[in-house]
Amino acid sequence: MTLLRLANVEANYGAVRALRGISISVAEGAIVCLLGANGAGKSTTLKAISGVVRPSAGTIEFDGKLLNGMSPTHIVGLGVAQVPEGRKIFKDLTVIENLQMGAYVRKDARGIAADLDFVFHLFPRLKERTRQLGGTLSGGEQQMLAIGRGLMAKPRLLLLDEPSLGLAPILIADIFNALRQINKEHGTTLLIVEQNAHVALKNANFGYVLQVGQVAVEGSAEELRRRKEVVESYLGSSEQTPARAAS
Amino acid sequence: MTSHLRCENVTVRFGGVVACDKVNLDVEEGKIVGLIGPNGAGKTTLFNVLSRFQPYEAGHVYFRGGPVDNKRPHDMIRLGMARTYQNIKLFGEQTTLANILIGAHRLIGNPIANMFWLPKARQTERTLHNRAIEIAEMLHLENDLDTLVRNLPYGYQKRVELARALASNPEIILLDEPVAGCNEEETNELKEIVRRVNRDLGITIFLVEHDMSMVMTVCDYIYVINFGANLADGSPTEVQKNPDVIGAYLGEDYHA
Amino acid sequence: MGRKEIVAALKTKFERQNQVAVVLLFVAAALFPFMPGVEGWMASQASLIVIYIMAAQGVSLLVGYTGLVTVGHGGFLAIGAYTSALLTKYFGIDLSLGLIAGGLMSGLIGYGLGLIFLRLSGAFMAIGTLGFAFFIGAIINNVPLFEGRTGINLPASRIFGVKIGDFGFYLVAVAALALTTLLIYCVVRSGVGRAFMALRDAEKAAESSGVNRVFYRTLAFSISAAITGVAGALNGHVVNYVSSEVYADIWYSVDFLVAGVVGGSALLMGPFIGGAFIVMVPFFLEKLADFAYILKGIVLIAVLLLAPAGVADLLARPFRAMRRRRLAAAGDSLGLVGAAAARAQTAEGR
Amino acid sequence: MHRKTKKVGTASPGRRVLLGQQIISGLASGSLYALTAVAVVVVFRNTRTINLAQGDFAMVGAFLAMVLIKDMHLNYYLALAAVVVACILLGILTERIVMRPIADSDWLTLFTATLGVYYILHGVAGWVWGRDTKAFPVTFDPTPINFAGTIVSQGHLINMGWAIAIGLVLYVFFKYTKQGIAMRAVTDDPDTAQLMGIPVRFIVLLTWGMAGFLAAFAGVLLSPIVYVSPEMMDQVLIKGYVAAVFGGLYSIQGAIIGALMIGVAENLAGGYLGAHYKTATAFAMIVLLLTFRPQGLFGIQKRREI
Repeated sequence: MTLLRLANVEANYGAVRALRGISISVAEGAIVCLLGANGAGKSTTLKAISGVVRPSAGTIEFDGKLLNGMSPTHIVGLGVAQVPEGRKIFKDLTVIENLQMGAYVRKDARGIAADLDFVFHLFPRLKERTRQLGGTLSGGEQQMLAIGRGLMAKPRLLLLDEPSLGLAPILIADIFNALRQINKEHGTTLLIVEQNAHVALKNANFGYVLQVGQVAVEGSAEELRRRKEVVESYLGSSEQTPARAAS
Repeated sequence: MTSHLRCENVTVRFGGVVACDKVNLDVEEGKIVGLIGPNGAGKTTLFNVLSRFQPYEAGHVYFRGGPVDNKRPHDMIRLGMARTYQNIKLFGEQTTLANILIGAHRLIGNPIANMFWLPKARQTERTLHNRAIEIAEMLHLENDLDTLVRNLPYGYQKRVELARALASNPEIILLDEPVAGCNEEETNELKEIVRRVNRDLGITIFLVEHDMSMVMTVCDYIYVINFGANLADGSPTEVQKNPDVIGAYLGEDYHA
Repeated sequence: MGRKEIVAALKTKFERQNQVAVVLLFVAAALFPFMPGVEGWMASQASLIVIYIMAAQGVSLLVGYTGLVTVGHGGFLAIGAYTSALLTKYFGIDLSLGLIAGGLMSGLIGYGLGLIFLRLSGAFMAIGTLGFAFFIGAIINNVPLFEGRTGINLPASRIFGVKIGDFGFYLVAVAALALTTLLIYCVVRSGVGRAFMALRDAEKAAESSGVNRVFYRTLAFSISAAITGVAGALNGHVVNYVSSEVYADIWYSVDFLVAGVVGGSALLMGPFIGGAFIVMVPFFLEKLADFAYILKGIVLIAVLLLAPAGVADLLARPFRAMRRRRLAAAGDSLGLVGAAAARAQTAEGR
Repeated sequence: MHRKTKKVGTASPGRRVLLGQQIISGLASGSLYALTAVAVVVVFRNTRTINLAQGDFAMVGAFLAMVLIKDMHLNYYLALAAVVVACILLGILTERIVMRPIADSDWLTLFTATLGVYYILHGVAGWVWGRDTKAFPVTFDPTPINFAGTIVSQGHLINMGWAIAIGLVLYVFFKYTKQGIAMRAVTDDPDTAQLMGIPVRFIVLLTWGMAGFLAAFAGVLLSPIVYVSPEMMDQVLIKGYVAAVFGGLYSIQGAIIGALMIGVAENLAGGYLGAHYKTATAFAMIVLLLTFRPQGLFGIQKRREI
């Protein structure tokens, strides 16, 4: 069953036309990744889903409901949470307060307590630091906190924007292990934006490669790992290599 | 083969995070040199180091062999270095012409004389004006000279930024992601302009760019950094084939 | 003739029209005392408007063109007033010298304040300048030289040795305003003005274009303070009396800012409209001071909501649209792409 | 033109001043400045607005209290409660009617808009209640208490008690309630707060409500000291700004410490240098502070570009 469907979504980001007709769909329970070089429109896609960027054309449907024009608060309430790029931890809030803010839209105290336990079970290091200020955590811990904060909204769909950004390879593996665990144990659907195509494709079921605001390639993770367009979308096509370089 | 802009073991720290770790690079005079690296690799930080916005705790920057560690941003333009910005920093409420003229600021002479429109200052103003128009023509902006910059399409704004940099009569221009956010057509146009600036005006160009088609087609030489440190350098073909570079971009041991 | 030349010719023509309009305004202002039925007190009241316009010009140069905020120009008004007053009292100097001295002293202190507050921006700058105005107020209240609330009585003004009355004074004030207007016109059109606006719109880009932030910020502060200082010197002589009762009042500072914002601080005509507004509102509502307050507040908020660039901008819109149409027509007549012409939202008329 | 406010804090008896007494009455004035300073900080850090109308929220509150107590003979605490509600409404209305439509404007626009509100409230108060200064009914026993040799006015003690109580309420609100934490989250990063589903607009409304809440107490508690007039809060407001800058316009604790320091410093200056220097002290402090530590005294870095 399709949980999220974007059809021909266009959006502007300041003066830039960031999305030029994106169509993707995410099946319930899947891990889907959006790949592509910087500026391809990956982050804008997530922002459009969360309602922070208003699409200028196209439709975004979640669980059969149209998200276009809904407030971010409403969208989070429906069960779409986001872990933003660069973690964006509330630096002056403690770890526990950060997690509470993730659950802002919820009212079920018991469910919140249960999810808090799950987050601490997933990331025991956060439990040791509940009273510490978010800004004093290390990069890896901040990423864990950001994911935990996203989970506290009890999302059916969790959007992750570059969870591996700036992390050492060993930490990246930890983070993705946790993400797989979330997917398996909670049944949370994941839509992950990644620059690190290798890690993303190793963990995802399906992937889309964006290029200048459009879907350039799509396919199962295994298939994408074999396609050379993926490499080219990052490093440019070698056919284009100019004669000038020799001069 | 002379070095135009060089940095040696530059290290920058933000709190506990090392943004640049003993980075070395050398921009050769008259060439187009590129700097690439994955997101968060420290490219913009390094760029800010070179244009002297960013202090660094170790290392040196040399301009034509002379140290410029103690220069301030507005000094660099007097040495002949101009730059552009990743997220366009134009004077949006002013016209294209005014924006280009600001680029020529270092040529206005005595500001007090200029302020009172003394005869010599008027002469200078006229010269600057004419030159600004010439630059606009070269970048195909001549029909938008009196348009407010914020009303211009994105690709035009990028060109105004370049025009502003050119107005200072620079010897080297630092371009921070000149085609970010541009469509294919705009990208191709800018590629051509960058080549022309380099070839016809003999201006050295150092650029940071994510768009690989741009980097690979216009650059003579490329530096790659990752996690704030040098990863590789070489000609575009060399860099493209370098397994370390592929790994840095697509993940460790990515087998294409 | 290509489009470029046509557009340039049109722009020169528009500019001339602008200049002619401003000159006519000043001629009309100079003829005011010679109109039948005009009495001395009217000239004094008109002088007051001129003084407010000038002070608002000082504030607007800083706020509108440089992007720095000041809520402390009442301090410069006081510095100008007391400098000229003390020189007149103890050395009997001519009004012309008094105005120059007031401007210079104010400019000098403005330079110092600009240096002190170099690192401040926005809210911090506002609070700092407010503190400055209070500080000046405390000094003129407490240092015996300034004679506090008792105040200093001044002899009747003399210009070039000739004693002048209300009418003469008014003409001197108009002449001084013409000079400050010319100064601002020159400054904002020059490379220096471009540097000011560049710092306002994108500080970093301005710096990397070679604009020395320290130099131009302090320069802007000095010119702005000097203009308000001249206004202060005039303000002392218009009633031939200065006292801390008047000059320690920080609400002057706020009034000048309001004048700039209401009129439109980035337009040459802005302070004229704003300054007149600030003087005229309490004048017409003298018996209803509280309504004057309410009216000021409502107008201020209405301007911010409806015409954020000020009333002068609102009034200039139809003219600008007309010019744009003519420029576009000039482009079309040469078969130029319509898009470029349609975008040609020009910024003349400043 | 229009500023005849009595200086805050009681005058010292003669030349023989007791240091302890000066300090305590300074702390008492300071704790009332703190109410304004905290409101200035809270509004600024969530909306980038320097609220010039903060003092007038309090002034309107003081007039209302006076009417309720003197003319309608309402119980002091009931009157206080009514004033609190009225001032909160005033804050909320200001946000909804004036500030929200221009919320995305530049800093100066927001600042001058609150100036407009200032003018309107000033005018309305003068029109309804008159320009002259009015006495406020004193609700406590005016005889001072001898406290281990230091003579302390009961009014001072009561005011300090109130200030401490309000401080505790704020502490609990910011530390333990969901909306309080959300308010801090919005301060920290409004964009991310929005992404978490926190309704930023509502939080901003709440912020202005809090400004009203603090103003109500500032107005009612200051009234017996400065008396009631449309200009009663002008000086206090400016000291509130100065105190807020001590915390870099960001830190509540910094603002409170700043307010207490100003209260004590100006009282000492008034006692030892002469009453004239009392007001000048705060401004000398601000110019010095901004010259040497523009980011505030307590090492708080500026978070947002302003």
